[in-house]
Amino acid sequence: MTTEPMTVTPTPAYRQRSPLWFAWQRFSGNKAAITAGVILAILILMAIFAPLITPAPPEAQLFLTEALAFPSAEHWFGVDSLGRDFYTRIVYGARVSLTIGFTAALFSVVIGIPLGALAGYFGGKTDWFIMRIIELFSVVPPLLAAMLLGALTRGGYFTIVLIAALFGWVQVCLLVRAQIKAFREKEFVRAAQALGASPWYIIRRHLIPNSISPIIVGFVLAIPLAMMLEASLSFLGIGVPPPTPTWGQMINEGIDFMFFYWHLALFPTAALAITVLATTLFGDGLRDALDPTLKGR
Amino acid sequence: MPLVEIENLRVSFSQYGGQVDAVRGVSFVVNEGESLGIVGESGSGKSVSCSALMRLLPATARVSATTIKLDGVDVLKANKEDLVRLRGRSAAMIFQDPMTAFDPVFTIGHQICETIQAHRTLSKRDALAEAEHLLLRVEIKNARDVLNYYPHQLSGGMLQRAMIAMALSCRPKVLIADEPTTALDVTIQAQILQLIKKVQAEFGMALIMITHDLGVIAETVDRVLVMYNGEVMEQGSVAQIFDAPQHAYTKTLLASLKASFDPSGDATEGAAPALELRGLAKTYRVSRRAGLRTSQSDFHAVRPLDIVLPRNRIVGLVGESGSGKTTTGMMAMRLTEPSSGQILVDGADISTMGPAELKAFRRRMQIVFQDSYSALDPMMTLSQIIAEPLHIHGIGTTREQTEKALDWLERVGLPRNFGSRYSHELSGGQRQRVAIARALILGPTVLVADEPTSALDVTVKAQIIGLLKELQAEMGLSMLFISHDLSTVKSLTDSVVVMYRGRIVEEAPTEAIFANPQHPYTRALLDAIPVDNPRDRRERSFLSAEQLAAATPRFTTIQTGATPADTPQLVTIAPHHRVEALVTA
Amino acid sequence: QTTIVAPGQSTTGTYMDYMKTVYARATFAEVLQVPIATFDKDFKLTPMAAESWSQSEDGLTWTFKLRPGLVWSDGEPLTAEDYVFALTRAATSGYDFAWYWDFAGGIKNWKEVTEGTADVSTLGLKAVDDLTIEVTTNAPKPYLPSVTSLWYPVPKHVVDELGDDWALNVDTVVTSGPFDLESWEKSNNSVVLTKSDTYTGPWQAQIDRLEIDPTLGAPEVGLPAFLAGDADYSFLNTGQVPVAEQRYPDGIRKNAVFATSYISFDMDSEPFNNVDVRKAFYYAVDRAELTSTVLKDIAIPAGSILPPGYPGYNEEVAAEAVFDPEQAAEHMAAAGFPGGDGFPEIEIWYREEGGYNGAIIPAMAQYLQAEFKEVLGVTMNIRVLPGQDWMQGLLNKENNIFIAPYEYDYLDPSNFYGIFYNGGRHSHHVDAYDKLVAEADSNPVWEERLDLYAQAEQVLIDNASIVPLVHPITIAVISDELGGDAATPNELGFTPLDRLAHYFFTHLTKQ
Amino acid sequence: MLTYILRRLVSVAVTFIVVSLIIFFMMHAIPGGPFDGNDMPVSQAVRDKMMAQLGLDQPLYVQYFRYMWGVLHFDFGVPYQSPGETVTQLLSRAWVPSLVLGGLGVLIGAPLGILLGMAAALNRNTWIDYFASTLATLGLTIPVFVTSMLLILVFAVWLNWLPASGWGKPERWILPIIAYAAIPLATYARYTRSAMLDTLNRPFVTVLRAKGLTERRIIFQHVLRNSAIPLVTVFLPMFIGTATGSIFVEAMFRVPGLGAYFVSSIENRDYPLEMALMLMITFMYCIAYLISDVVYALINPRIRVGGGQ
Ligand SMILES: Nc1ncnc2c1ncn2[C@@H]1O[C@H](COP(=O)(O)OP(=O)(O)OP(=O)(O)O)[C@@H](O)[C@H]1O
Ligand SMILES: Nc1ncnc2c1ncn2[C@@H]1O[C@H](COP(=O)(O)OP(=O)(O)OP(=O)(O)O)[C@@H](O)[C@H]1O
Ligand SMILES: [Mg+2]
Ligand SMILES: [Mg+2]
Repeated sequence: MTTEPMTVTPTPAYRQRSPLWFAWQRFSGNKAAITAGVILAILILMAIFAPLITPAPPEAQLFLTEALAFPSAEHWFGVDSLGRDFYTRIVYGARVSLTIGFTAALFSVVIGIPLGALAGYFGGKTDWFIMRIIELFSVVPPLLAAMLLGALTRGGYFTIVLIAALFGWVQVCLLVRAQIKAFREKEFVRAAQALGASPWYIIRRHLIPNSISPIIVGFVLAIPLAMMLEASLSFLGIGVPPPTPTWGQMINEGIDFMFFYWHLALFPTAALAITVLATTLFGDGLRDALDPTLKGR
Repeated sequence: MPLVEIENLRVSFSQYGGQVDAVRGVSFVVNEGESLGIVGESGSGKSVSCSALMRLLPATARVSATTIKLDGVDVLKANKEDLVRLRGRSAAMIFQDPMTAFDPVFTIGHQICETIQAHRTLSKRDALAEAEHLLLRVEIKNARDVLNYYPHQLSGGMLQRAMIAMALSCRPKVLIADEPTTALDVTIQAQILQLIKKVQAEFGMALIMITHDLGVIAETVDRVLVMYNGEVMEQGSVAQIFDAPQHAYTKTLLASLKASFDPSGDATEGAAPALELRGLAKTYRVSRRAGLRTSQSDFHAVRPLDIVLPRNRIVGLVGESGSGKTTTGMMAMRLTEPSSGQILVDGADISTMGPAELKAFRRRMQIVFQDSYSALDPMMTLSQIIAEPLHIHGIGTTREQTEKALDWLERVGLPRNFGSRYSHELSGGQRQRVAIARALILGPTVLVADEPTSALDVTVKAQIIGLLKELQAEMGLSMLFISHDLSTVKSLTDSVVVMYRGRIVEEAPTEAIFANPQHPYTRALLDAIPVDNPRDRRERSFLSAEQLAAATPRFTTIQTGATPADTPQLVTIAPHHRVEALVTA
Repeated sequence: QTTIVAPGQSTTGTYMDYMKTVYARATFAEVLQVPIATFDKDFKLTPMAAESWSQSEDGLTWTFKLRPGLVWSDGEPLTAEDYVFALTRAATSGYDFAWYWDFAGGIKNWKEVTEGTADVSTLGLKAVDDLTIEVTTNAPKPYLPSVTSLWYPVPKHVVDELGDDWALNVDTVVTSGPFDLESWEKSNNSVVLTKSDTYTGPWQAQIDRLEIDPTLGAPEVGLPAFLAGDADYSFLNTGQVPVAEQRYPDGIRKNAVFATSYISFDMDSEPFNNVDVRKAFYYAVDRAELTSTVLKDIAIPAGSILPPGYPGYNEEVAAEAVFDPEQAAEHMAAAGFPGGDGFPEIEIWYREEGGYNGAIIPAMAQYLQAEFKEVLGVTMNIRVLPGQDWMQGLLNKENNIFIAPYEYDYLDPSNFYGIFYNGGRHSHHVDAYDKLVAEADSNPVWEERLDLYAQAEQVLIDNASIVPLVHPITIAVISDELGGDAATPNELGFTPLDRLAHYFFTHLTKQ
Repeated sequence: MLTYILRRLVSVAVTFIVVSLIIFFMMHAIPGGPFDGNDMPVSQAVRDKMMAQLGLDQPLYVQYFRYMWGVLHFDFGVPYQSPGETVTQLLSRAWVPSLVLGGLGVLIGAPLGILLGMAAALNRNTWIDYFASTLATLGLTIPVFVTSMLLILVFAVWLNWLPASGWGKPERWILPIIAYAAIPLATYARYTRSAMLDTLNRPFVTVLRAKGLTERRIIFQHVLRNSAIPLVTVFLPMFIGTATGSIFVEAMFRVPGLGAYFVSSIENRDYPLEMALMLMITFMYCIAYLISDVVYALINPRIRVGGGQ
């Protein structure tokens, strides 16, 4: 009985780490998410620096004689029916599709989260009122609204961005509302109330972080939904007016050519799919990273 | 062949920023029918060892052992089917945190039934009957209703008992009970312990009892294992450990049992009490299902009651599990809206205040929740959690807040490097201390502490209570101390309120109540305090509700000055001593 | 039993009655009834219900003699009264094709009657006896017989009983033509027709059943269905041509639609009120390149408003429409916009539609956009509008430049020239033009008329009122089981298919 | 309960009125009427005559009240595009194929999506997870009309296994149902994965394991039910989404359903039909909303119907 067991081995010099540091550690361990992030970054950069990396302006019909040519060393993705380099069109198409997708997603966060949080937290009249607004936006399917608004305002790029934004938030809003409704009865929310935290504080610091995973999924889903809306509108002939290249428009045109000139349908669809896949994997990684309770490394 | 065989068990958790060695080379053996007690400091690896035995640790845990066998099966090598067979049948576990252990979306009845049906071929009806029977055996009186309750509708103690019922329903070969009675009042605790012993005798069940309550150890087990900092310090029979502790830690443990505290300083006379509850009551609407029809009825969780918490005093609130203590505490904090009554803080009525006005009061009044696990935001690190009150009230810069939070982490006996851990990475006692630190960091003047020490071993408990006392002296803290731990209540509080089924049945200064309990329930409670000496095991008698009603004290009008009535009422029988009694002419 | 499954055009249709509504009629309502006369695949007018016709001395009155023995499918005889009734009802009850009988038919008092200022009894139509119809026109209308290709009878005896609703229900529809109605699915306007056994006129059906499904009308739906054996022929879009050619080398059929796509301007406001600007646009279009690349296989260049092969088509006039960038540039400069400097950004509107126009116009618009930028330095945006909005825009001059398509309604030059006649669809007012057209319309001597029309067209060209662009060609693929005269090309190498529904469906056979 | 039903009815009524107002006036604000837009314009006189026949010569508010008065009596008017029947008849006829295909699409797609999401969550960051993600993404990004076209090309044209399009025999349903199922499948796969991951980390799952329940029971009963909240939430918009999906699927597969009317009623200015379609969607929404509320309460005992704090 010589050793004194009560002495704790002195703790090594301790560095206080912020939760973000841990999140980053978790995120950087996720190869798929990192790859997705890199692809997304590349896509965004491509959209921004489109003029620098494409051989021709997107509208120039420089290759009319080669119209519909298949992919070749010269035209990586071939030439479209109007004699335009298809690779160029795809790169420029990223601009519109990404803007539409991300605007919608952004709006879903900017409108959806606060409204959903308000409705879920306060309930009662606030909830009733917000639910009626949500109802208005979800009762009228975005596509029909787009057709109506399009007929009214004569369509155009901004109408579509607007519609994607106006209708994209509903899902996130409902999700946040449901999640917050479920969480507001939890003890740790009560604990924060007991500390005198204001509702906004609780929503911001506790409820939203705890709802992060449906929020991210909703956010990530808003992107393909908006892009899809654009494509659907193009199908109905009321999308972004040509010659502005958009993936949706190209897919829609590509369908006509799908039987033979497969490249006209393949590349825009692939571009859309890759973008969304990257966003999804990135979102998944983000979600996992932001959730410290997740078991496993 | 021993039922449980563990040799050189090591468990470490990998984390970003380091590795936590929770268990380092633990070995023990449990034979059939044997009961082993594990005591030890909070965070010493008791729960983790047992979870390892059932392979229930999260994926971050790395487990290694020379042998770790349960019922002859090597747990580490077992496949899925083996595990399903082992769990529940060979070993069942009563978890330390009953309040988060139930699936919130299924009724208690469903969850017990499904356990029964998983191991025995019984019809749904029979399983329900069995479940009801089990609930009755763990002293849940309205068992039939409770079967249809959802977990959130039960009190902490009731959940714990449901958990015990569920574990027993498996009829395991070895029952691992991780702090099974922390949320129970002593009368029920004693009954539960007896029940466990009875079942043990009936089925030849072995028992591993993890507890920090040496009284429980003394009463239930044959052999004791003392753990400290992930290692086994010593092992031996109960008598051996109690009479001739070998290890320094064991000695401190036993010594701290005898600790007592100085009485509180003088109450500030004349000034308004720190907290006063007037006619506070809470009624829940519960639905009862009969076939397809559901009927609504009122459940009086708390009947109108008055409690006065004078400045700089500690009032103990004790009572049967499910008697409404938590509800009272939550109402006092305006966290549960009372059905009626007033709450006065420093003379100001806060029961009708809006959130803005209330905020000022919130700073002065704090609560420690009974269920510390769910009271901690799972998405926040400990330093964030503890600093949160400062953050809310905008005290200091972020840096200072963190610094202060880390200081408080140390004050409640946790190392500073816990600051960046998350609540699910803690042991039960560690979580509880975090909750206490958060409640104290603002320096409140009123504190409602709901079982703040239930998961703490005696040494840490002593430390925490020392801390509370210190604060009381320092800044005039007044505290409503809800607890089942009568020895702590006795040594800590100035006066005691006893609750029974939503009512106050007795209220008196601490010495008076321990020396001269008037109400039969109070008496039963004091009788049931477990001994802390293994040789003093004694049989106790329990009183049913009817017996209690029959034994209600009777006083005359002359004795009390109250008007006679057919129903019991609170009467004052001595200065500051009130008791529920029937008043006769 | 032979059944042919054919694509239809519009998926919505209201009345199974051509004389009640044309634009919203049910699928091929016209082949259920027998017109006065109709065209064969060489665009020769063939008498159908009429046996013969004659024009009065003053040229104002036409007499049609009906073929005896024609009956309705319910056994009632088909009489002159049924034809007269068809038009008197159209004049009084709001007929969406009412303009035709004024503008093309020039029937006396038609306009007054439709506007309610004259009584229906003053209308220039008379059933002299059961087999004789007399039509009086405002001015001599030498081409009136071809106008009657859109004149179908309405069963007066049924309408008297059921009102217009007779044409809403399979059970109450009675027919006078080569086909009977078996079923009508209103949600997509598909119909099943059967060979009529009461029809005694010329051109009897050679197949037993005809299923017409408008949902097959879009090539992207039609071709897969055709390839899977669900349809007997399908129209094609550009992208599909190679596959179809590969698989059915003998099944490709082309048709020069008698239609023209042109640019039309609002000539009353900036910048198109300047003739130089319009001329610049006229010369800036490289029609040859357009039709050999972008619109390969689906259009031919258009130099005039009339398509080649159409009566009155004038090659010399058409040859004036050349691609001449220099001249275009000069005109721009003359208008004060050298190299396009200072020219406002414009937006061209086109109508959203399916069919051959749907295949041509969007691509053409983008081609023009690029070309105008290059040749004229003009920035032109593109907007596609639903039919309603586009027409509103055109009529109310909400925009200043449009791509407009027009397909003939009856085979006479007056049809095309009429659309620019004062009060036609363009609110185009050029006095010299109107005078020439009016004169030509009523001149009974064909050669003189041709000359007058050519002069009129020259006015259009000098004024640069329009920029003719292309004439669409439709391509279809037919299965090798189809045969008959209708499936073989005409002298010009074209197969009009269902553009000439009466001819087509009655001259089609299937193995 | 009664007050709850009453409150719900009031909400439904409010939504109905607001939607009808917005749609009605928006429809009429769009230039042009049902008789404009043909190759040759009708003369004003003829137009006036035809407008008067449909009662479109009345002031707007009169038209609105007239229409809504009819609606109150379940009379939704006569569609301009199909004057032989009432809107109600038209809808009840066209509704069947859409409901059958769309409904089956969701009913098949959603459970499959849930399974896929579960597989992904249980095998997080393995190839199964990535495969599921990719599949879900493809379902979400390839527009329905492309999917439909591909299905036709592969199964009808190349393989010749199934008919290309049309309506009638159940074998014609298979391809459109697959096309319909893509979106619910993808959406549910995404949400399920995330919700499952959240739930799997809750302490009670450990307890369930400790009780010796089979993994299957734990996942399918407990974890799934606890994860159901977001799933119920997204069901609503998706349900409505199928309505617009029908525009494409039905066009590609030549199904005589509602889809085409969504487009044609707007394009043809078919006011009564358009209104009825919108009100129908509203009605469906309200029902779906009600159902999801009840389901909410069933799966989450803390949110009780009628209770509400
Ligand atoms: N998931 C985890 N990640 C990291 N560390 C953990 C985790 N779970 C437990 N620990 C640590 O392991 C140690 C042992 O924990 P354990 O729960 O076994 O303690 P205990 O002896 O049961 O204590 P108590 O009496 O307080 O419940 C503690 O220091 C705890 O912080
Ligand atoms: N939301 C609720 N709905 C219905 N009954 C409830 C609800 N919450 C608590 N109760 C009931 O109220 C009674 C009092 O509960 P409370 O939590 O106050 O007990 P307690 O005295 O703290 O018990 P313990 O010592 O076991 O924690 C219990 O019988 C419980 O079942
Ligand atoms: Mg523990
Ligand atoms: Mg309690």
